[in-house]
Amino acid sequence: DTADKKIALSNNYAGNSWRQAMLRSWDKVTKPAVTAGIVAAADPFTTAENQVTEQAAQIQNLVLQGYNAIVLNAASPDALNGAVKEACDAGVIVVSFDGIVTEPCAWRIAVDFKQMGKDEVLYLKDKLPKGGNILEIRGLAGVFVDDAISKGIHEAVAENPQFKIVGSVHGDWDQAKAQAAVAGILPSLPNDIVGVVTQGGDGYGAAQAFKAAGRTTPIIIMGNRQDELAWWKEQKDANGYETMSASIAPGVSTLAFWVAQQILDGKDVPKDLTVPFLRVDQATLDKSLETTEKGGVANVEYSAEDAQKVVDAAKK
Amino acid sequence: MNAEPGFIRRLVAKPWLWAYVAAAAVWLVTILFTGGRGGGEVLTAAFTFATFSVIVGIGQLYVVTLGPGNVDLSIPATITLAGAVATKVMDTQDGLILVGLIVALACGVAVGCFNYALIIILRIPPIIATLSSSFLIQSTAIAYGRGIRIKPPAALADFTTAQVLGMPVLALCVIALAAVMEIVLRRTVYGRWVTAIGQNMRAARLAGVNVGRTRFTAYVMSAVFAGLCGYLLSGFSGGSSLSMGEEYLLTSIALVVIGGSSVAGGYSNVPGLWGAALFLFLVVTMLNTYGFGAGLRYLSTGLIIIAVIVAASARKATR
Amino acid sequence: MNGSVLSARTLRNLLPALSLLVLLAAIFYLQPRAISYVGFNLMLNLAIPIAFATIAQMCVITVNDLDLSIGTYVGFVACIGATLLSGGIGALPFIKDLQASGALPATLPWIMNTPLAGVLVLLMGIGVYALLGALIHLRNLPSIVVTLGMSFVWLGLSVLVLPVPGGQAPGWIKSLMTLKTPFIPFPIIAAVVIAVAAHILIMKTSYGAVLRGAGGNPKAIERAGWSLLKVKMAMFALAGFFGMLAGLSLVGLTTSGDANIALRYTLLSIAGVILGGGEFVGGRISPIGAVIGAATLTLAGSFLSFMRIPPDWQIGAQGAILIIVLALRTLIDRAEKRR
Amino acid sequence: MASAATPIISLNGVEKSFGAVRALRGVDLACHAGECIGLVGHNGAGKSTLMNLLAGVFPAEGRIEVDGKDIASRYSVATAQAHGIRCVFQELSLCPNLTVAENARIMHASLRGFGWRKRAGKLILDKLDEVFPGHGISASDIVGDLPIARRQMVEIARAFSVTTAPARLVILDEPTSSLDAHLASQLLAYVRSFVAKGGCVVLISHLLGEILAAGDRVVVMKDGKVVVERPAADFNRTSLVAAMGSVAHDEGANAATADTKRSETEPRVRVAADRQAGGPELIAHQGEIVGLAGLGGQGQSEMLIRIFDAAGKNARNVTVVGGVALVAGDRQTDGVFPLWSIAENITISSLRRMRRGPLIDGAATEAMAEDWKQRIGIRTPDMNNPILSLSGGNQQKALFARALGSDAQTVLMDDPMRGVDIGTKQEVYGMIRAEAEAGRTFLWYTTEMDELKHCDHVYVFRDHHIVAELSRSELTEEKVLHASFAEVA
Ligand SMILES: Nc1ncnc2c1ncn2[C@@H]1O[C@H](COP(=O)(O)OP(=O)(O)OP(=O)(O)O)[C@@H](O)[C@H]1O
Ligand SMILES: Nc1ncnc2c1ncn2[C@@H]1O[C@H](COP(=O)(O)OP(=O)(O)OP(=O)(O)O)[C@@H](O)[C@H]1O
Ligand SMILES: O[C@@H]1[C@H](O)[C@H](O)CO[C@H]1O
Ligand SMILES: [Mg+2]
Ligand SMILES: [Mg+2]
Repeated sequence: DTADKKIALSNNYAGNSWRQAMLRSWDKVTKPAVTAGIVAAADPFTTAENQVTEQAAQIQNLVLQGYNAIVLNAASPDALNGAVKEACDAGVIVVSFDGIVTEPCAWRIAVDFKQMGKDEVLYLKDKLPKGGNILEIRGLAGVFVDDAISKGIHEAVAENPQFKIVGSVHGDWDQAKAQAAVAGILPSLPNDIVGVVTQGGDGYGAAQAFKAAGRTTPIIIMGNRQDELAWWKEQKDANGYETMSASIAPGVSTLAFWVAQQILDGKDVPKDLTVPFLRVDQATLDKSLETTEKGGVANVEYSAEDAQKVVDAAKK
Repeated sequence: MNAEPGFIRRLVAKPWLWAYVAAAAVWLVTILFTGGRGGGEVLTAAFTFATFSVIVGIGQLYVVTLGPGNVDLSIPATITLAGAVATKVMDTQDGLILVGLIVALACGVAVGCFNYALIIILRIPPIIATLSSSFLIQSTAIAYGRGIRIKPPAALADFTTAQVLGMPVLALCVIALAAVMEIVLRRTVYGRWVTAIGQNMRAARLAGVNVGRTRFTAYVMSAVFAGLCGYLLSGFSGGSSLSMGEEYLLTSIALVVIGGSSVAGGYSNVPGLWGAALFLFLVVTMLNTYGFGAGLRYLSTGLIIIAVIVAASARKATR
Repeated sequence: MNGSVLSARTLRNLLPALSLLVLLAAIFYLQPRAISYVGFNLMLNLAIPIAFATIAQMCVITVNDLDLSIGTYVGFVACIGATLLSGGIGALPFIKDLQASGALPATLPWIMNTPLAGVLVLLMGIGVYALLGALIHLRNLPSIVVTLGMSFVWLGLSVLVLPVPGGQAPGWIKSLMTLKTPFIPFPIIAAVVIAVAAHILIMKTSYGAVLRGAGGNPKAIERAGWSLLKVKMAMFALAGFFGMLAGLSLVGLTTSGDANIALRYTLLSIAGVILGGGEFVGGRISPIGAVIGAATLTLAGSFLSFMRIPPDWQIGAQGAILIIVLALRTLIDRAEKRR
Repeated sequence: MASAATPIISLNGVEKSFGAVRALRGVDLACHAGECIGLVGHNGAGKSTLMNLLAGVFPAEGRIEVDGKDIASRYSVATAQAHGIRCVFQELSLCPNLTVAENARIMHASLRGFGWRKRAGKLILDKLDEVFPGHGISASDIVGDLPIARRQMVEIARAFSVTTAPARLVILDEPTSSLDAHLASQLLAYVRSFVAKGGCVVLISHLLGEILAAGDRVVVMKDGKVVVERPAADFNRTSLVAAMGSVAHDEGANAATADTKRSETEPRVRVAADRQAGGPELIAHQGEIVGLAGLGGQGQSEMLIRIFDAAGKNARNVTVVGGVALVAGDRQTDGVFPLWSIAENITISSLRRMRRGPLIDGAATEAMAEDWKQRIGIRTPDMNNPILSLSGGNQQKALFARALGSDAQTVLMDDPMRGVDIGTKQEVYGMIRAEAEAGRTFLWYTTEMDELKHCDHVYVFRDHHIVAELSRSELTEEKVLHASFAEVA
């Protein structure tokens, strides 16, 4: 019974649509849970700036406030270990997701970002068996998600030498930034770019940059943002444009919530859980776009039962 | 040196020259990579993106000119707020373009008034006042739009992406704007007042300068330009986003100082902004083109900035 | 007349401490158990690196300059602390990759595992700071641009050292930073030691007077026969030194490094100096005030978290609290003037 | 030690140029122990430059001998100090953010180690007690909090105080410009006793009375050269002025003579009487020159600032009709825009009426600058040169030009003649008189009795209150001094 338990969400950044969708999902799922008396509280907290130190302080404050569990989207996989360890020592359950932490006392709900990168290249291989030149748009330097996705992409390209990465820029998961970076490097790139591999939040910017440069639009892998999907659909309707889209579903925060609740309930939950990333294909595009709100991200939210299934699968 | 014709001597004496020299050098190195191919397109892209930084750079420049400690850190948040509010108000309708512009500028006016109220009524140092208000503005933007990306009206998108002969129309407009603001700084009473305050606020007051109104106007102007930038940027990049202003914090300050204005205030020039904006964009492009990884890219960017400022100072020393 | 000038000044000097007390009272009201041994440990241990960074920034502000690179420098030190300083060159990720791929043997010669490499690099960091001071003075450069450039340099170096967050802080730093001192929580002791040490160094020593004088009237210092070059170098080296302590204490708390770990320290340290009663120009600074300013900023975060603001407004509330703390000072200041 | 006949320092044919300006064109000067050299000359004659050279601040061409040895090539501030050569510069050289004691330490490198602060405090206070008895300064005062006169006193005392290096030659560059008559006489008395004990002083002043009273030898400079060098006893005021190249004006020739009855009309400036102190109200009518007298720093400047701030507003207790302009005395903090040219500094207050459309009319500002260069005699080849290239007195003239050139009906003058040479002063007095006759009102804070004689009406300040009101016919030095010192007397 967890009716008297309090769960907090510690979030390091709220400045993009993915994070906003994540916070909305949290609200949507936890509010009814609180009303239903499943837990006593499920409060979200966001730091003002995307900084490890600020989040470490936030975690410490949450411990002081007597939360029984902290659901954590971490600014850094390692640098919060000190604060996480202190929380564990104080008897607080820590469940990390998306931005996971390496501290052994915490639970991790990981998405295989590396696999996501690989899948992007494999999709291109499918569509373009002859291969060709591709452009890579990376995320924020020094953050492990960026490194993991990029590693996957490069591994897959190494395995498929018909592809060649002719340029790599950092778009910081921000479409305006991605647009500027791509616009800058495009003129120096060969004319026959066949694909753009991305990390999410940057596909639309890339498309704009190609359009502004007057180049034919290659296959740009999208990142599930509504504007990306909408652009894709527009192209699809106009000229049959085909691509794929993948990202972690912001609703993973709700899975983390249920996992934390189950641990508090005394259930045995393995420390490492993996969830698949959410992928949108040509066939599922229309439906995904329909269910994604304007300015949001394609999403799945988890119920207590969904969470139970994920846990059971991991135990096997 | 004495043998030089007067024109060249005057040109060399311009503090903004080095920003352009650096930009040109970086451009040459970039197109060296491709053997000259794509040089024009790189410039087009540079002008396209420099435009937005220059718009906010002008406002920042006026604020920085007001003297030590004066800086506007709320520019990014204002860009975001204005972009969000404007796109929502326009709601993709071409007929509402003007309304959207007015709303975006009004956001700027409100932010500017709020900033200056903190500075003057509560006597909070500008750097902290504008930082604090930027948090409030960011929250307002989140609460207002929750990051909703609404497409800009088609006419606005077309205008912000239009080109003539490879030159972005918007860039041409902002070059004109920069020229006007340079004239305001040098040749109007207001500009002189700003510069006077930057050198010695007390002396300015005692020389009859209306210090309060002049500073107020500068802070409002900075926020209004940020609002304008947010409006145009959301038109250009297909809607507003919560993070759209982020990069303009460091950029706006960097433009002012690399452009040859004094960070201590009292001595500024607008032309340098364009040189610095082109330079900053081209540096990133050059390093991307040469395939530098993030680490080396940051490192080189830093070293290049320092090298430019040292080179500019060498010119001053030999003058 | 003399007496009233003096008391107004003392009161102004007391303002930072006063705002801190008000904040503590508010925290106590919201969350009584925060005001306890454990509570202070949790709320204030991250104030230690901020306090060091604030003192570092203060050194630079003393001579009328501003360091926009302190945040990335602290991050750089943390990255070095989590790699070279704990396991020597062998602890660098790319060496480990080489080992994993078999290009390097699994056991490395001792010279590649000695933490001395870390010590050396950190000393070089301080040296770079001193050189920056010299460069800025000799070329009469605006410090803001130079340090803006340096912020990219440090960030680049950090990313090169640690492309992905990771590494391990040396054990001795970790245990020092989590020391459980009797009765008084370690962060409080540390803050007092930092404040007193910096106060003695800058406010009490005879050379400290020269250092501060160089901010008040550099020409006068030069005319009295002192070398402004040495002063600038000394102040920047001090900044590098305190920045290093900030990075080391930070990595001791976080236990591992991250290039982006302390970007925020640049603005925080400036805010800390100002909250502590320092001024941007004229060499008017207060080390004790700066440490109090750092503590205030840290506690402001706790206060907000205890307030349970709706998510949309959590960021804004941090702005509001900064405004309130500073407005409080203005009010007291005004009341004093009216008296 | 060299013999008494060898000068402490001697300069032979030294030259110094700042770009195109030849500030010194071959100067010879020897300073001997036991004498006070009075150095005079018009603004920009090169006096300060020469003193900077003596103090080792910047290098020069020529021969510099210290104690008989030529050390021109490696002469520096440190060498100068080691040989006991000290300088009180024209522009104050204290650190405003430090205490009085800490400022003493800046000068004396040997004040270090445990307890240095106490020793520094004692050193400076002892000297202050000696030079300016009853100075009212404490060692822990922050210099920036002190009024300018006290700052000047601290700097003077610091120059005379001795730790390891002796004080053999002390250069005083216009030390009395911010001191009132009382403090100035204390200083001159100390200078005499210092010289009597074998020290040497170089005293620069535009108050010729001081030079004649304290100097043993007078050196007159003109356009970067020493033109006359003779014992002080050979001079009187008139001959000294003649030697400087100005025609001595008959004392008070320009001064108002008749005691005009105060106008009954509504005054331009009215400051209500202080209710607690009960003094008179301050009134200034159109065309009047109103003096604010008293010792230095008794609230006169604050009164001017109050009036300045009240202009064009509904201020309590202060009514001001029409615009005001102010001539700052503390030009570093209140007057000069250091990054600007002379022309820009002069025209800043008049820009609003020199517009063509929205833009400033460049021709008009240039004309105004040139006009004032002629009218007030600013010594510069080009008004577009930076203001800091001007000598101190010439900077002050530029500030005068700024205020007189504006269209303000009332001009406030905050001890404005600091560092202005005697010839120029006479011209400015004339200008003020003429402007007053044309209807302008002047409020003039001055610590010099001679200047009060130009006023139609005088208010004496003591401890931030007006304690006496004297009309032109009532004005005597005794009455002013009496009111200034009432409590002491
Ligand atoms: N004595 C002073 N020293 C330094 N700064 C001052 C001084 N007095 C005022 N200021 C600064 O000058 C600015 C303007 O103050 P002031 O009240 O003179 O405004 P103002 O120009 O008269 O405005 P307005 O005419 O619109 O009322 C303020 O930022 C204030 O902090
Ligand atoms: N730093 C400088 N740069 C350029 N010119 C200078 C500089 N310092 C002094 N001068 C010029 O050198 C000349 C001598 O100036 P100096 O200050 O020695 O005069 P002064 O006799 O002390 O005058 P005053 O009585 O007004 O103080 C002046 O023409 C002045 O403009
Ligand atoms: O944190 C999120 C996710 O990691 C996503 O994969 C990319 O965008 C970032 O903002
Ligand atoms: Mg005013
Ligand atoms: Mg002089």
